[in-house]
Amino acid sequence: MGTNLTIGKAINAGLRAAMEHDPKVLVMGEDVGRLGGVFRVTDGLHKDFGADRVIDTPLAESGIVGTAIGMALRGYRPVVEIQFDGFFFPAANQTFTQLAKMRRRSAGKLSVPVVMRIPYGGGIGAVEHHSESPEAYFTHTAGLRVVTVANPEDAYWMIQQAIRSDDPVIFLEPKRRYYEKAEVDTTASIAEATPMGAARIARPGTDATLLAYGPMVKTALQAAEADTDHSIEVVDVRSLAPVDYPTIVDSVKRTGRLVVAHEAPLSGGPGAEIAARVTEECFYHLESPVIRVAAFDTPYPQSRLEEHYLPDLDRVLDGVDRAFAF
Amino acid sequence: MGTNLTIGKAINAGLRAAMEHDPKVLVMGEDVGRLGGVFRVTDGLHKDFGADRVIDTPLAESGIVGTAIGMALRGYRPVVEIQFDGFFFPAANQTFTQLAKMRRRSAGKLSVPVVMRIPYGGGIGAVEHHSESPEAYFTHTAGLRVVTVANPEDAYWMIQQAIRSDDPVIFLEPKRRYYEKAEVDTTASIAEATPMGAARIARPGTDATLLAYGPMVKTALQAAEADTDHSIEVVDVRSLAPVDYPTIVDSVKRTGRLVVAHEAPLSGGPGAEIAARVTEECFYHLESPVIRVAAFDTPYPQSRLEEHYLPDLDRVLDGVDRAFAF
Amino acid sequence: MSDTTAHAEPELVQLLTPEGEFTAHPDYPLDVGADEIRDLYRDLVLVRRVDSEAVSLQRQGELGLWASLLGQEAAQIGSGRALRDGDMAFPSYREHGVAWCRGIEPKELLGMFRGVTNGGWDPHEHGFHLYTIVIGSQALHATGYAMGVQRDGAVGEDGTAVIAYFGDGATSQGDTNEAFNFASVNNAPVVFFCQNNQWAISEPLERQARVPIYRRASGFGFPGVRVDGNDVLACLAVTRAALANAREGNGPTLIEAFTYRMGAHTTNDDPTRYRATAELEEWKAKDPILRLRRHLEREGLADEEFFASVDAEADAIGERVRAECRALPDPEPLDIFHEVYAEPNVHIDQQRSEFAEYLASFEDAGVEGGR
Amino acid sequence: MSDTTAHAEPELVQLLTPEGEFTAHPDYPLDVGADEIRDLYRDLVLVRRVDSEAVSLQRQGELGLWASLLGQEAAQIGSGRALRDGDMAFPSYREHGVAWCRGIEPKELLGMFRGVTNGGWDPHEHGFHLYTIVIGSQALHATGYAMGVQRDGAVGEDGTAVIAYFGDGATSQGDTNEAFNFASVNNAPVVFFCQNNQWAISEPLERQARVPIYRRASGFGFPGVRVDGNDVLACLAVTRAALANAREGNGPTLIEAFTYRMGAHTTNDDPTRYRATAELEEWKAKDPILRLRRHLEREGLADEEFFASVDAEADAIGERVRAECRALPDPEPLDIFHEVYAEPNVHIDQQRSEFAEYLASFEDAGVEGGR
Ligand SMILES: Cc1ncc(C[n+]2csc(CCOP(=O)(O)OP(=O)(O)O)c2C)c(N)n1
Ligand SMILES: Cc1ncc(C[n+]2csc(CCOP(=O)(O)OP(=O)(O)O)c2C)c(N)n1
Ligand SMILES: [Mg+2]
Ligand SMILES: [Mg+2]
Repeated sequence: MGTNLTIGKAINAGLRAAMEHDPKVLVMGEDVGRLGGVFRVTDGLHKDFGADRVIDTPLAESGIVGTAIGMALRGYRPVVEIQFDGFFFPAANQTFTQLAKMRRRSAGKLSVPVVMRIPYGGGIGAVEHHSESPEAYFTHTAGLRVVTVANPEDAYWMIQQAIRSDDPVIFLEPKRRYYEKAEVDTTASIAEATPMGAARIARPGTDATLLAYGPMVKTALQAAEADTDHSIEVVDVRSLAPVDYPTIVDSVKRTGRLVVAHEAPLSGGPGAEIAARVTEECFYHLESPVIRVAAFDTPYPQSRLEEHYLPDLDRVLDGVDRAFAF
Repeated sequence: MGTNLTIGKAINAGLRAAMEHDPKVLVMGEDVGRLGGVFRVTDGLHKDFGADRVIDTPLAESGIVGTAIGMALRGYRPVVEIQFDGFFFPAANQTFTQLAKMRRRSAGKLSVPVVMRIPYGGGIGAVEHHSESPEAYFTHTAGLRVVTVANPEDAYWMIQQAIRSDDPVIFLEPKRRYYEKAEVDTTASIAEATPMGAARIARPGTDATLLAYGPMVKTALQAAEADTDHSIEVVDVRSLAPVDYPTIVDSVKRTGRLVVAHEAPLSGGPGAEIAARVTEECFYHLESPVIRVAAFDTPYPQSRLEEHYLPDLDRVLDGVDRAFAF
Repeated sequence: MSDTTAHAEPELVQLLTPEGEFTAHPDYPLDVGADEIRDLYRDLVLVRRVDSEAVSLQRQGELGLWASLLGQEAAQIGSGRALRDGDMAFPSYREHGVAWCRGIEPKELLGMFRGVTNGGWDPHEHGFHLYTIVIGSQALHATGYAMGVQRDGAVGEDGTAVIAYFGDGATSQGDTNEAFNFASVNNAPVVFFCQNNQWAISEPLERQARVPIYRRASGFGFPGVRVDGNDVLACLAVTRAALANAREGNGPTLIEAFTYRMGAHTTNDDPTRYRATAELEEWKAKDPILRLRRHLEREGLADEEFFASVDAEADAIGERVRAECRALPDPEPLDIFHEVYAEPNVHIDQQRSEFAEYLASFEDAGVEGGR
Repeated sequence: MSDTTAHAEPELVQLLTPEGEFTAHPDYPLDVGADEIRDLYRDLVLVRRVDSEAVSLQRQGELGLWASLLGQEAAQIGSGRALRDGDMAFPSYREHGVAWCRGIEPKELLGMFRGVTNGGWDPHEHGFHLYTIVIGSQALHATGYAMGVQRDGAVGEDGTAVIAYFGDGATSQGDTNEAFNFASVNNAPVVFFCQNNQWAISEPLERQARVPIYRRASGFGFPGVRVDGNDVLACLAVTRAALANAREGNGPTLIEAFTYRMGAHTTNDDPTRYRATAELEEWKAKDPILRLRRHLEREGLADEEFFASVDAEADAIGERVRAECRALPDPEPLDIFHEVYAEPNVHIDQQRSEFAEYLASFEDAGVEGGR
């Protein structure tokens, strides 16, 4: 009963379903209206739900998140689009000191169910600030949930789950994978969808665990295919905060090796916490230290260098080799 | 030949020395002028160097950092004060997308030697936003140097080294230790001071390495004293970006155990990267996983709870015990 | 060129002179009876008392900090009493007078400055949001809330209005200016109430703005007005008018209440380092309470008995506040993990239970946890 | 109440009508000879050609992206030619015309959009900062730079002036407004030059501001002026006056150049999704180049030969730009680590050498690194 959808279209369909389900759901951001967003993820929503529910905002990210908080306090469920990863930073104050802390500050009397959609990651040949992977800033901030998707199925369901969550959710969209296609059963029930917080074993294996999320899941699966010497288990993390450690730890205890791949810079990236934590929990099971394959600790370079900057298939395979070399 | 100085006064003296040494050094921020800053760290500078060099700015952190960048581009060396850790966030965009990246963006043609002084950390019984430990946001951002001080000697020299550095430097001041006193030889030469990037063995030991920085160094030293069963080596990290791994790895290879303590929340805190990295480099030397003692992954609580939230002597000792329990 | 000297000579709306003489204002007619004026007087005296008790409690170590409203009572009571029940206020951290008008118990405010809560009241119940400490942030929340009000269709005479409070310093923040713009472009039913107390900690107004603050509004396309912030009747009239405008779909207004911070910035501050006492003396003559008292007296609206009864009430409240403050219970250690997330969160649950075990280990050992 | 309909009928400074007729303006006298006007015409034609070549190069896959200045040539050349050698300009990402005036080679601009650099020129050498993509950020850099100029004492007739460029959308950003305020409070020698091309990607001006943008300045206490952005002479005159003001210590000015983005936002954009073609037609009649040509013709300041020579020059530049673009060398992989820090950094050095080894391992194995 599936519909063939790209990741971008699946998020669009998920937004539509959420708006139909709950009249309090709003979409807001720069160019999300008539244009349908620069990636067309909100395509058609303005036409069908009107300018009151699909709001083209002034060009001001702090204003967008700040007013979304206000609307959430009034009972709405705003889905904010930050146009590109690199333009999140003007909204850092509203996100970190307000959105993330409002529930706890009020001892639960206030709820701010804002979803912040951010197309993130590189590989699209863009100019500066359009290829960042800022996830670690979010995962280090208590009070936020952080999720990301790697396939149309998750895209369709997780955006709806994020919108239904009473917690603020940072919803990271792997922009270079927007056009990846697959069947999605949009007639299924949301209750049956895999919970937003759960990791998923994308490919079972026995010799090493290869952990990825968002845009790197595809690369990880390719690496697992390519490594014909070993049986590699690929885990799609899906939720970066909280991380589903039980699934990961279970996998590592079976395989004895862990490689984590991400586009974010190495130092202090999500792989650091995962490595530290898994090492604590699997100290006697690990046959090698956790190997991290990540971008370098430099600013994202001009696009003609991005193929070298981003961890690609070869770099992931090199990481796997390093794990087996111990 | 020492002068007895608190950490706060030592930074003040260091600022004064830097301003005397180089007329391009400016101080700017909220209330840094006549008031001398809310912690009096810029006390007397306005009077002696005038309003052109000690600038009371409008109440706008993005504006402060943004104009400091502009002044640096004109050849000045602005030392910016962010009044409290929690008020850094409005300046996140200017810091992360502009300050950190300007040199690389321009392939070295532009230099933005801005120092951002931030009193950080908790333990002073303050209201919300006055007790944050945001260091991991900075250490994950390529292009910034991040340092912190734990004693008057370092405070006096490192602020001067930070100002002389052509890189932007985040200078984190442990506010609850501002009043710690020690002798500082202010007649020595800056060339002889320990380099800003070097870690320091604050107390030698043989059984485990206990790593701390800023406000936690004192607690770590107390813990080492208190643990009469073991010989604990305490390392004061000093530079959080880059981290002086050779010193740390050398220590861990000798002791076989590492405990990292910080006030920042656990997940994705500086301890995560240190644990991941040290485990990679010392895999066969570690007799226990790296143990982290940190604040919880919750917003900084109301002050009546902070003694429970912050890692204290008991929690550090508990961490050390856990390391020995493996 | 703009007028750069206008800080000193504001074109302000005033209904009561410092001597308590009433003059009607053509644009801001005010219909208040003697009862209402006496009630305003009572409000002013009582919030000043709550405030001074809080300052003493801080000196005695019962509070970590206190931000005194001394001198700003009229701006807060005047605007606060202009609000209706369903309206929503977004305060900064000094709006104890507005809190009072919204039915917040003083002990709730004290609790926050004592460090037992981060603001214990229910904002929805009171139409009064939590105090916001990061300067400027709440201006955007108010604007967004007002945009929600628009979407609810709560406009018209019975509609809902929203008010955001902030100081002169806050007008320098990007967020405040973004809020002005969002409110203007969306014609949102929000009133921006700036208490220009002429100081942002140690920085005088000239470091924040070159022209009077109310003028900022016109640059964003909505009206701005400067009112005598020490005149409770003018503050009431001007705020009522602006709220009515908002309610009826005519969009935002910026009110600059020109007043003076008579105390220190907070109990941590030492204003002798940066301002002349002469300035303070000058403003004492314009005291908002004195002014209303003179008015009541000169118009024969209240007698000695009334004033004595208010003073007695203030004494009683003072006593109550002291007792309630001391009785505020400390939060439980495990409260650290409370309401960080709405949905179940295994990670936080695990940290909570590990910490509970850790704490229990001290009890087992018969020693006290923590430092 | 403010005028809320004024977007359409601006009180703008115009020296040349769309038909090319010159009228002197009392406040903005302009002393330009025929040579200078012809040079301006040449500038306009050549930058338009560079721009259209860049659009084609993007279509051919030689550039990742291009942000066309089509329609905004007069605003950029007029203001750019008002600058003096020692002045400093802080552009946004569309200021190819200003770059031209500052002596930046077109290939440097192309290099950035091709992804071989993030802006290869030396800002100090040219008095032209790198393109800034994060909207609004550069307004603060310009203001800070101007504060530095003040501290250098570079004021007076021979002083240095600073100019910041940004669009209509950028006026909504907190940073832009903070820059207005810092500049005003410090009386900094900076001119804010807003090209109001009436669109921020797909959002029309009404989504950004309710009143004309130049009026924003008065709210911050400094003058604002709206100029016909398609009139190169008016842009020159108004910018010169504002720069002179800045130079002489009279502080900032906001110039709103009322113009129109005739092309797509960037080569990625599809404006048919959000705007009517009629609007474009209307603006074609106000084309900045056509207008100046009509002026030159009607005043007899240039002949066919001149126009032909400019066209020939444009053809030559077009060819040069195409060739130079294709010849731009790709950066070396290890360039990733270049100039991240000024001071030695063991951490980066280690990553660089590990990556060098990694790359070498492919060479040793006789295969190509990377994907
Ligand atoms: C973003 C931010 N920066 C700095 C501070 C520290 N701070 C607290 S109050 C204050 C001055 C505020 O002045 P004003 O807005 O005039 O309000 P007032 O205190 O006079 O009521 C400052 C700088 C803060 N709370 N938030
Ligand atoms: C902070 C930030 N947010 C979003 C963007 C994405 N973006 C690029 S250009 C643009 C519109 C800019 O409009 P305007 O300021 O009018 O300039 P114009 O493009 O019309 O020249 C947007 C939203 C950005 N570059 N920076
Ligand atoms: Mg104030
Ligand atoms: Mg525009």
